[in-house]
Amino acid sequence: MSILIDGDTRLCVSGITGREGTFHAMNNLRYGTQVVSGVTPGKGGQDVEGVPVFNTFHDAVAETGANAAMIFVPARFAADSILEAADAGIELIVAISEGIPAHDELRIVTQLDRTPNVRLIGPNCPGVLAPGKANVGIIPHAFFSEGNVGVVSRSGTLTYQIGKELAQRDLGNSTIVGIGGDPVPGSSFIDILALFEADPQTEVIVMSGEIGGDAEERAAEFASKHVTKPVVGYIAGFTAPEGKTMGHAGAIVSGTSGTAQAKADALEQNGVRVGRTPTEVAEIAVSVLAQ
Amino acid sequence: MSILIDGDTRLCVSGITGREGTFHAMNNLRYGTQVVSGVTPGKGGQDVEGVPVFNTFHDAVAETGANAAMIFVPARFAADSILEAADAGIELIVAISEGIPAHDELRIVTQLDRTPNVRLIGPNCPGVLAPGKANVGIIPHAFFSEGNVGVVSRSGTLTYQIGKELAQRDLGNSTIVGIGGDPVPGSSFIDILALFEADPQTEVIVMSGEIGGDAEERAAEFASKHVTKPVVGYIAGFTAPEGKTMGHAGAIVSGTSGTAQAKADALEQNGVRVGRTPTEVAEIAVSVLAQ
Amino acid sequence: MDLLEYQGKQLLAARDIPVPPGRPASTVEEAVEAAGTIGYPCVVKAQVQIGGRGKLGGIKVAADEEQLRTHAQAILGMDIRGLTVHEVLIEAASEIGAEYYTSVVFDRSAKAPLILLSTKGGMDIEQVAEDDPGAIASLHVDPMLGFQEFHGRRLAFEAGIDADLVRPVSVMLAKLYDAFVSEDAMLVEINPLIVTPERELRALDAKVTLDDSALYRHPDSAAFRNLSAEDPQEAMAKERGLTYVKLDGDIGILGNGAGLVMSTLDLVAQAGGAPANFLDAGGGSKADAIVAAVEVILSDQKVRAVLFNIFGGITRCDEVAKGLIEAFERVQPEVPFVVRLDGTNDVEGRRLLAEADLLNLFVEETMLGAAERVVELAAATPSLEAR
Amino acid sequence: MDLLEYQGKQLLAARDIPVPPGRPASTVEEAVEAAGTIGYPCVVKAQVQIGGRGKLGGIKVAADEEQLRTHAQAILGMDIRGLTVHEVLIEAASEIGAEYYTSVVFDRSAKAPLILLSTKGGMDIEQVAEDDPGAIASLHVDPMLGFQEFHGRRLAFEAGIDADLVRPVSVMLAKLYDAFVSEDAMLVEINPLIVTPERELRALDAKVTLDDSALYRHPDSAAFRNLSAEDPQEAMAKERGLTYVKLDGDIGILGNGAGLVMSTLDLVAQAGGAPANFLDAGGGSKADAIVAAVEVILSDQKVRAVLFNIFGGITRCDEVAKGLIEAFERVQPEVPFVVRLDGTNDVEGRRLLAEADLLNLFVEETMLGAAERVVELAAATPSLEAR
Repeated sequence: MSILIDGDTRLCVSGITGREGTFHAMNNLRYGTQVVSGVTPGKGGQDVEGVPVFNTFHDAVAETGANAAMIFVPARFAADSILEAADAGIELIVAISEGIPAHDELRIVTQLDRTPNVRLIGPNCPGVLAPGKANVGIIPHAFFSEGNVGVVSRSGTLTYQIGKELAQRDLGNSTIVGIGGDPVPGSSFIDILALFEADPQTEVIVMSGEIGGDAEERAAEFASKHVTKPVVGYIAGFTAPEGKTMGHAGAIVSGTSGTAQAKADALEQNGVRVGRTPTEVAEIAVSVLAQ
Repeated sequence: MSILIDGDTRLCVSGITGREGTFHAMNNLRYGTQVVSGVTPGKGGQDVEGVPVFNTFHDAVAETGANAAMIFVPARFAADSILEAADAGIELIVAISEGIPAHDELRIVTQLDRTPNVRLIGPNCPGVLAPGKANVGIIPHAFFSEGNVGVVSRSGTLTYQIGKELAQRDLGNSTIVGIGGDPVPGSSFIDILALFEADPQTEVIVMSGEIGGDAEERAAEFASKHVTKPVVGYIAGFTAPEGKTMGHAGAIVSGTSGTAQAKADALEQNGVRVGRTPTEVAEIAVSVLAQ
Repeated sequence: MDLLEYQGKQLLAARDIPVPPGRPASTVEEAVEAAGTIGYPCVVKAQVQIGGRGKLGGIKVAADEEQLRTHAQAILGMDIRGLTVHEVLIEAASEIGAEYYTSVVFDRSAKAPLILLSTKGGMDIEQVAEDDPGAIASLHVDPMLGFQEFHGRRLAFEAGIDADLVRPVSVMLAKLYDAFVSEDAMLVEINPLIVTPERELRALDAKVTLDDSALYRHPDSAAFRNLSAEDPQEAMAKERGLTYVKLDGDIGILGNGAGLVMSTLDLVAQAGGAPANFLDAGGGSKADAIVAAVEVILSDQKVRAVLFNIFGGITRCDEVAKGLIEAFERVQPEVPFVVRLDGTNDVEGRRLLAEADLLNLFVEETMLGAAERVVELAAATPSLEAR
Repeated sequence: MDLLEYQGKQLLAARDIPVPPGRPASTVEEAVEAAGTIGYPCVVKAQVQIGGRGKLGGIKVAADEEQLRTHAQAILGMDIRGLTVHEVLIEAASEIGAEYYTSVVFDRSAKAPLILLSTKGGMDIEQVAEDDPGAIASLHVDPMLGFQEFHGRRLAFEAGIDADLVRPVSVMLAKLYDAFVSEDAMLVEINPLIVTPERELRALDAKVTLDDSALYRHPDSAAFRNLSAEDPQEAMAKERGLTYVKLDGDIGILGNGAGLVMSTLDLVAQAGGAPANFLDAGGGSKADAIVAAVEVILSDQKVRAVLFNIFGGITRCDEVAKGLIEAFERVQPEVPFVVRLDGTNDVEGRRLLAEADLLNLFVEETMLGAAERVVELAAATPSLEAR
């Protein structure tokens, strides 16, 4: 059993007629994901390689029973598209788009937190991959096979790196979840840890964090109280200077809190073993599973 | 057992230093209600006949353990005061103030609906009276004694009239709740019906409605499905011309829906006996209880 | 408060919603002057807030000044379903490509603003709703979230707006919603919203209802007046801060609290009488307010008898009695009064009335009894009109 | 984007928050001219976004033109903790009755704006928070509800604002919150917010950080520049749309994805090296972007070796290889490059690199191996500076 997505996921892609949108929608489709529809205002009635396109999410849901959305539109339109998907009754929204203004993110996340039965992953994330079942997003599936390691990460390519290191040690994944590096992510480490804890397929959880904010510290506390499965941690950004934004808007350090060291310490104090390199993370996962 | 208020109610009065505020706060206090504090910005540190006054609800809650609020400030300040009470953790807010703009009401009611553990009664209502236990508002307690009839009403003086008719027939009340006649009341008939249904003291429920909106129709449907106790209805406004606002902003009729006749029909179709005069309402209550 | 067409259009225009050039006029000369600045052909539109005024001759096109004078002369002062036309709107004539309908309504039962959009504009929307409900797209807006772009798109696509107008219509709906919220409106309706041959949108009519309780923060709107809708008694009551609605009967009614007053009307009707008005003296009615109320009630010449039904809560019955005694001194009413006082200080109130021993004033114990008594008395009394 | 003091004040003033009269100047003559319009005494303030500039000589009062010239001369071009002063703010001197502190911060961990208010202004607020946490009143605002009047009152009463200023401070907080949201700010801080002897409020300093992602809807703010904070490499990278942060070391780093790049820096540091920069080539890096990135990295004269760490997802490794080959042609780098390509089209990418047979370019299989290799190579290579 995977978390968030599986063979029953019926995906509608917002921005399916764009170059990147088409590319990844088709990629997800070829992987076996049920890509049932797309949304592009004004292109309703067209299709993208057989996938019907609608003007609105409401039409897409009504006509194709979509229950998940992937948001691929430019930042300027992404917040609106997310709200539209939620309003149309979509239960899982995976927002790939990056560059959504922080205040917009704050509003949509607050709004969605108050809307029952909807979950947002991202924005500014690589999506969710359940190897062997479905792929919603841009995670290159080739490196991942089905297995018992759940991965949750703020960063995309770093996730792939960790995934590859696991694969080289013959470890597969239940689900890989990129929660994104933005200031106000729709889902937090804690949300995903709770899902992995409840997922029978997952036997060990890898959690890859980075400097900035206190999401990792909170997750560490949560893990020690509510997660019985072993958690292996990784934190990027030990070398980051204070007060500088390193790419992800989230990754800004101010004072001592939010530094890589503070996060690694918090994790270890709460029983999470922390690898200092992606390689070491994979090695710890192997040893934990061998126990 | 009463609903909403009882001997454990710890009341904080917003606007306690105003003339009307002082008058009714003291009235409620003399009735036996625990009036523990008041709020008037800038008058923190003063007291009103021994009741301490604070600058903010937060201070009042922290210092006096207030769990209920009565809002007595002019309409211009009432919406803000309601939000402040909710923010400070007050669980029951009884808003007497009338004339709050409809859009403000819409915003505060929507906000409070999304805030757990807070209930608003009113605005533009006479309050809540639990005979023998507590009085929060302006309902003249002299006409009401303790008993087994729960009363919920959109109108103030009409409630007193019905209460007196019941009293003349030796019927007392578990609680009298004025939900107010504004366009967007914080609590609806349905909310109060559900509370009366769960209240062991209440054996019959009198529901007094008026023209406009569809609150009575909805309540009728709710009563037929979820209320096992007998409900007696009254509707004011058979003589009202269409399209005219009769005092209460709520009491405007447009088309056939929302007319007194439509409401009375809806109630009767759902098993609620409707009295055509306050006197008849009391008579029905007597006969229902005699069964 | 219901705004007149031109007042509503001023509100819309201030929010950048396009309306045809126009100016109100209350005399023929003003109309000629307005038309001079607007140009011919222009339209003369009766300013009454009522549907179907076109069919009743309240809208005419004038090709030149002569026609304009004729039409303005005919329409000003006209009676349209009981409303007198005090003003006309002189407006540039518009070429109409298509007619849409749109509105934002305060939907209290859904606790949210409701937006409607239809391509079947220019007619009675309730008729459209009945004949072809699919022709009206509608959705509720979460009041905390507010209007979002997707709301506009969804409405436009669902209503079947032409492709080239989906964006302009969406943008206009956003402005309309903004006007609705910012102006504290209970209703903002544009019918028809026309599409010109140049594919531009234009509000050809506007129906705006504002929330009276919010007028304090809209001084410009509060200054709007709608003379056509003002009944003389209602205007008088408004000036005195009373909630008064004129009705057709001959029994004047005063009570405290809207529900109680409505109930009183019903009881009078059940007793075979016909209420002349609804008058809520409100909470905490003081003597002055009672005097003012009596004056308003009696200014209606049809009134043959008056019923006072007071249940004191905040209102103190002794205050009401004092007001009534004072009113009798000042007004010296010629019609009988039935008074029922109950609640706070009722004993004192009744004592004061008994002491004053007013001519033609009858005290009743119960509401039912009072209603029956006043109907009897009215039947036995000629109206002021008749005398 | 961190605004300079005068830019922040312009933003605040536009929202009706009082600031002292002032004008920026980037030369002594401009300063004199500014002071002429403002009058003496005035203050010359170094425009660098850093605390404690006063103690470092960055703020001086000028009683007359002579003093102004001296101070402007001294401050313009000054180095304050590594930042060069390119502009000064010439501002009317304010009489200070009391100094408050206030700010609105984007608190991502609480998912809500956080407002702070304290009567202990004029000093380092983090120090106040440590020494006397009770002196700072704070609360979060529900982002859907927005700032309410009670928020302002509560902060003012809790902070112990003088009674006569509770209302003015509350009103000012409402404006500050409005500025924070409407301008898409991550931080708006006024320290000190002074009370003049006339009991008026005035923002004596302003620290504003705007959200870069939202600049597209704030063209005026996007045009603000902060020359003092601009490192030449960072400015160059920004022009080319790259996310680049200058660091102190000598190993240039390029990767795709912020997390992977940070991890790469960490691995290089663990291998004993010192990264010269953070450069995220981003998702879907195309050949052109790679060429631009190489130019930016090499424009730092300290760089002795460069590490390319690519894990292709959206980014295709063959595109990266093509870009690298083109960059080598154009730039002809004199320092060694270590390249690790993995992920989408990695085989093709490595094939292209092998075919091109570039001098000084070393391909590594693993991220760890690549980090170790680049550290070795850097140690063996003199920097451009040294050559």
